Amino acid sequence: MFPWNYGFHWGAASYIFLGAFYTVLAVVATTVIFAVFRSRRALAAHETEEIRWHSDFHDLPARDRVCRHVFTGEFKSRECPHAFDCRLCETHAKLIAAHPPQQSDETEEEIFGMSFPVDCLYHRGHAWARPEADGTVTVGLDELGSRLVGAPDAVDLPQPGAIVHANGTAFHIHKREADVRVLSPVDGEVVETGAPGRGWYLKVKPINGQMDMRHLLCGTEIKPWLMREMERLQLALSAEGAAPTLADGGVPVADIAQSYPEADWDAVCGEMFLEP
Amino acid sequence: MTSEKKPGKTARYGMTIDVDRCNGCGACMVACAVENNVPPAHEGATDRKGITWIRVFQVDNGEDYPNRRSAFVPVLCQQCGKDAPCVSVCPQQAVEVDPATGIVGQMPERCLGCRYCMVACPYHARYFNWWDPAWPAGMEKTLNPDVAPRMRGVVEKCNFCHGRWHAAKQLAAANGRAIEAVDYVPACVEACPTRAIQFGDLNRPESAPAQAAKNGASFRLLETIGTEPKIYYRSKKNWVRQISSAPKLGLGKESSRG
Amino acid sequence: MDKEFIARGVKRCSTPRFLLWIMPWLALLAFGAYSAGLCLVKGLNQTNMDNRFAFGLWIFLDLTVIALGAGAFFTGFLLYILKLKELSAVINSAVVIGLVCYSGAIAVLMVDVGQPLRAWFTFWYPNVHSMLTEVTFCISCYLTVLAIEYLPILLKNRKLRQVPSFLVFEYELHKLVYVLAGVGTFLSFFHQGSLGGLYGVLRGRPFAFREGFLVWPSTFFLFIVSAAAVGPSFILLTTWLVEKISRKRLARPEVLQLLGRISGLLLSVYVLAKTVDTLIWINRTSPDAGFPAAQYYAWKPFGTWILFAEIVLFGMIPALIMLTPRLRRRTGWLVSAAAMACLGVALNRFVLTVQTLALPTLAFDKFLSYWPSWQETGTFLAVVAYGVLVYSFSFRYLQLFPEERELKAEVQQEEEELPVMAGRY
Amino acid sequence: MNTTRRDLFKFVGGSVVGALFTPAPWRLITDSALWSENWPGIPRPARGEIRTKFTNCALCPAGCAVRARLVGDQPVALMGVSGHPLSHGTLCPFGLTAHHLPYLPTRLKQGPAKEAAEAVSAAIAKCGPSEQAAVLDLRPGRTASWTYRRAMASVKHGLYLAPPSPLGGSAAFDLQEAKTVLSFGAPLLDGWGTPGNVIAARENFRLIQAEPLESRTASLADLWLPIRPGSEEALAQAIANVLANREPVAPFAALTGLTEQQITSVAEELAHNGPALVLDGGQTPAAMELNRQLGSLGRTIVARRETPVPESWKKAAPVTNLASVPDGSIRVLLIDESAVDGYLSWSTIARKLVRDNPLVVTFAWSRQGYGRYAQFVLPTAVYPEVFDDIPPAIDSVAAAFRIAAPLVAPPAGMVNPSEFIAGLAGLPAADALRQRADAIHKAGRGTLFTYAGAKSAALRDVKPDNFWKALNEGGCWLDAVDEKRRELPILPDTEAPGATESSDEDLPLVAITCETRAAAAPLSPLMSKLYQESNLRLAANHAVLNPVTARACGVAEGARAILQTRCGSAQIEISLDSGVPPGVVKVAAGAGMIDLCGASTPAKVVAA
Repeated sequence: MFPWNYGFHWGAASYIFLGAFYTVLAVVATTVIFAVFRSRRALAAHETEEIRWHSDFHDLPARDRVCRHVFTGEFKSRECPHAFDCRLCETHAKLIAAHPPQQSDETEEEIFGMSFPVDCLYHRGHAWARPEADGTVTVGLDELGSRLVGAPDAVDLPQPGAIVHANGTAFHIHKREADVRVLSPVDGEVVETGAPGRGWYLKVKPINGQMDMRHLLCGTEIKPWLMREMERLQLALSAEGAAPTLADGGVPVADIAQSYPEADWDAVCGEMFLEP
Repeated sequence: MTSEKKPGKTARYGMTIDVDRCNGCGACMVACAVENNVPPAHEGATDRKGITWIRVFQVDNGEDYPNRRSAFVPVLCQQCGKDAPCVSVCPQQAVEVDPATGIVGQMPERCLGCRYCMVACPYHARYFNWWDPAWPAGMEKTLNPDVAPRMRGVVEKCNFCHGRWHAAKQLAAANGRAIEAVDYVPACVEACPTRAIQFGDLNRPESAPAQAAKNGASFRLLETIGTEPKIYYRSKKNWVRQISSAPKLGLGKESSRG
Repeated sequence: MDKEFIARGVKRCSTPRFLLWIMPWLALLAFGAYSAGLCLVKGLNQTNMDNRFAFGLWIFLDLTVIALGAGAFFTGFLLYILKLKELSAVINSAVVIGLVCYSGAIAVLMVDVGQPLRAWFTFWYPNVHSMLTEVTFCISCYLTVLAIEYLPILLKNRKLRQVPSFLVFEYELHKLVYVLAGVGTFLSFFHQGSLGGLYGVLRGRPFAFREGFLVWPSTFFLFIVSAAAVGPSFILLTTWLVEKISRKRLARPEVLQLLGRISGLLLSVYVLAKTVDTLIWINRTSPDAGFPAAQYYAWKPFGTWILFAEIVLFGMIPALIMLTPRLRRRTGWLVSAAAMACLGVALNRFVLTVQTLALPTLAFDKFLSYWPSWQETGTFLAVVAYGVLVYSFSFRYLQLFPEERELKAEVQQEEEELPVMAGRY
Repeated sequence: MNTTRRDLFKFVGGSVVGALFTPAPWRLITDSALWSENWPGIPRPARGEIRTKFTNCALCPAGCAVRARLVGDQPVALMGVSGHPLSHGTLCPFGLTAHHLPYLPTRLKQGPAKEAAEAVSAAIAKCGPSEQAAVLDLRPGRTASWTYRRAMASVKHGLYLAPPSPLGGSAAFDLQEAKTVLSFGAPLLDGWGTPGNVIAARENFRLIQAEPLESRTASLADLWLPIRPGSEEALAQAIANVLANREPVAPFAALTGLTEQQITSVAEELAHNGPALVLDGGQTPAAMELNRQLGSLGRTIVARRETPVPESWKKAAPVTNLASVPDGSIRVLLIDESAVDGYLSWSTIARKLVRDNPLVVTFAWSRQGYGRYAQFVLPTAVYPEVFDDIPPAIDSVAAAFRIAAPLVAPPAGMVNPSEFIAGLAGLPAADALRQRADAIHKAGRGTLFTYAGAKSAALRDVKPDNFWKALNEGGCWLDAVDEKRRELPILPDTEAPGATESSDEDLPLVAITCETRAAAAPLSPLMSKLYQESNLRLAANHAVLNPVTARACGVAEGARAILQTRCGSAQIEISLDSGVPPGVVKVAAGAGMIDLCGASTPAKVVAA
């Protein structure tokens, strides 16, 4: 096929065949090179966390990807097209504009015996964010999340100065066989971390000015969301062979993990912390 | 491979084989092996794993004793003149038709041994080197210097004694002329004691195969599949001429010969 | 022990049990590797192939395995190009099956050629008129494509995913999988066809020779259709098998039924085309070459039953089963039909490779028989063992069935609800 | 300018890219295929000056003329010499591959020549009054034969033995003259006589082949009479009776399995389309009687003059037919197997030996022949190493003298049988061929044919030295034949073969050997093309049966079975062919098979 190969004859068929072959090869090679190029760029731009979240989100079961406006009954069913980042969502903006979020009457939602202060904004991965007066945001694990991990075996908090990304990892929690990441509800730089005795929290400073928290759940959304989360938890627990106690309206105990020693806690936590 | 394309000078080398003369002695088969450095059989070789560029088959009229009549049919590469089945199938152009002679050539040094050509050939004229070529100690001294022995795992076949053709061409060139069909004969033709095999240029009307092509008693193997073989067989016996066509049931049943 | 490699939320057997499962396959693979090694070191004299039966078990294996592996390209085509989203439930499994089939076929081909060190000659001196060139180019290209398609599945492994560059590359590559699916479809169409053309062009073998369209004989198209028909069937079959062996629900019945429906649809097209082709061949192509077709079926054991089995028993009947919604909904029927379809295509490949060579071409030829040697059989089994191993490992450590976890939960629920329902009534 | 590592990489990279635009890398890759052809283990043919030499083939009495192609001194191909008056340019497959014979793996490399000589002398000394020391010459008529005869004349109890031959060595069949040939199983077109001569004459005669099996000759004959095994004599008798208008014909016809009609028409053809010739595979008197009746003697069977020998050689032992030696009378037997004319079954030889402790010495190229039964096997040179003359063949009307001049030198350790035997009698043997050539030249008859120019010259016009030189270069002397004075041959007295026991109820089949050629001479490894890589010729230890017979014996295609005859048993591999008559086992002749079956014998096949 190459020059100086004796006895090779070129013909119209050769041109067609080899042309097609090389086109295919070129397309395949370009695809791979393109992917490599984009990966390198993404790595350089520290987009790993974002990509991990997108990839995880893609792998979530369809029922876990529902839009928050389904909780409020604005949609019958809708899959979130923006990986729970409502800041990018025009539909969300329109809906918010039409029906501004209502503050709940109470200061604290009591759901199944768990308290969800309404001054906090909630991430779908069971982290809350509370804007502080000094412009920082405190990030912590919500009640359900806390009860899921109970008394954790270990917690890896980021060092002050580390950057966290919304939907990226806030901190790691180890409990039994479970090793889960708690997703950060906000972007910013960690300025302070909580000590084990006082619950774990991060104090996050926005990198540039105002922190956009449109994507977090708040107010009246919290209750329907939590109802759904309890369903999910029940589903996850039953999938792992745990007895279906929650369905009867029972209150989750402080350390759920201990109540279901036979359940694959890694799977349950993965499910609940949006980590497939 | 340099192929001089001189208009009007191209030849179509062919053969005529008189089946009525062939006594099945096998001289052609061994002369071919001697000429082309085909090694003796490995001990595990059978008639289906051997290498016989020309192979004499014993054919019969399908009757039982005492009405059985046999004939001997040497089958070599039929040098298909049109759409040679082996040429188009070879994935790496190891099979080539020399436009100057019409000889279907096999380049063993380019063959990777896929054996597709063997499947394609209806005449079973192609042979695979199942074993490393080996000669008894000392016998390698008797190899023909004009032909390179082939390695294991490649296909080979009759090429009308390319070594002889090449030598004849060089001789003709030394004498300042182009090679002609009469300048050489393949080893089997030379060796045939009964002169049953004759060789020549089908483009020359006076050559033996060209004459044979016009002979009513002539036939070619499987003419119906359109490969235009350049080997013409000849027999006055009607039943022998039947072997040109497709196999018929009952012919050769329960027969181990041929 | 290897828990951290196993995807979250799926249940896999214990490591010792898994080792126990792969041990026999590893042993078989080792035996096969030894057989293949013998063939490579000592040459093809280790096989029972010969000058007349120049192709044997291995070519049959290649043709069959590649037809069965067609599920990879066809599912990819349906999912990514025709957007049949339901099939995403089995696409990963299909890719692994495709990879196994194609790499196995290529490995066997490398043993099958007499001079494996010269395998690159086909790329160096390609004869573009040869179907085998087309096959070689397309299969090697497609294997590359499959390997690239397999990469995201592999990199998605829980442990590997923790490496940021793997994670990112997987993500970026997966975004471009449409391109690969398209290229794969293009390549597959050609090599499935050219595998059919391999025998269809053999003017010298009137049993296999077919007329066609332009440079392609009819078998070219028949192979494409039959491979596309049997690919989904094979995925259906393997999914069912894996479900049975692992005792898990891996894909929704609707997905399997969809696969069955696609398979049945294409199979019926194939049966129709094959029938027309056979009639043309019996009445025109073969007699024109001087070979009355009846003659082929007079050599025992290859009687006309083989035509019947190919077209009706393993063609029409499974097609009808898979096209009948009532039967399709019954797993037993559906799986049996899929198995029959696979058998039918295997039989078709067998007829084309083995029967073609067994039949005489010259008037004084004999009907030949051939039985593979243990080295050939060993190499054959090595491919099977290799396939099982690769699939087993992939199934254990990679997410071949994305719906598995959801289905697990559903199954649990169903089981829980049943006694309650029973109590109500 | 500083050279950094980066610059170096750039330079190397640029060179690689640049090199791709030159022919070198592509050429190298392409040539790697050519090199792989010459991997170790694949012999490379030696190169050298291409030369041509002429000689005569010594493998069989046909003595076909040979043109050898040599690279340096090594023959690489043998071919016939076109235009030769005797062999007409033909060479059989055995002759075509004879240049491989020196390298046969089974060849004997050395032997106890000294011990053998001592043992022979001692045994001769011990010979009783009625016991003899004999030389069995399997190809009589050679110069070496004369040496043996001269030696045996001076050795005490000396006896010179020759195998039985149809015409006794002093007569020839003249196929050129014949118009109709009736052959009783003679392999006329399969190595009989001088193949080239037979083929040249074939156009002119009608061939009727009477034979139970359809041999190569039968398949090419104008008429094949498929007679029952062993009914040759009955057929001859029936034809004789038809010719003589005698009765009976029918009972003989019934024995042959032919119709009276067929026999009559054959007889008529022989009578009316003369001159006729009746040939015979063995030597039945009935066939000779037919020849006599048809008037073939003196027409198609003619006397042949002896090739001249020096006067001094005339004091020689007479030629004794092996068959006429009393059983149990030979104490010392020296067998010259270096030149053969066919293989005699060992039992015909063994019965002539004394019972107690006979001494058998054989001169052979391998242990596969009589070496299996001999105390001493002395290795001999093998054609084309031998320096020997070839007596005229059975179809050579004129006396001839040609020499197998060696193309390659024999290896060390070979024993020359004529020197060995002459040594026993204290005769010088070294110069015998030259003396014979001088004697021929002295006689002055005939012509010398030289091959290089395909020229014939009257012997009178050639000087003695030139004659000798020409003979050594493959020349051939042919005696003059007086066409007008065809002489009646003097035929040997042939005895009727012992009546075969026809009622062999325990041995219901008849074994017929074919391919006898392979048993007689060494085979080139390349003969595997005929025996192993194709089924053109039946390989040793293979047998062909009619499917009906096979079913009766309980054997199937490809099965191994035991062939039993009166002389023993052997393992055979069965193949089936409905062209073989029922009740017949067609077996391939090897030396062992001939020992077992002879030409044909009652036999039995049992499944192994």
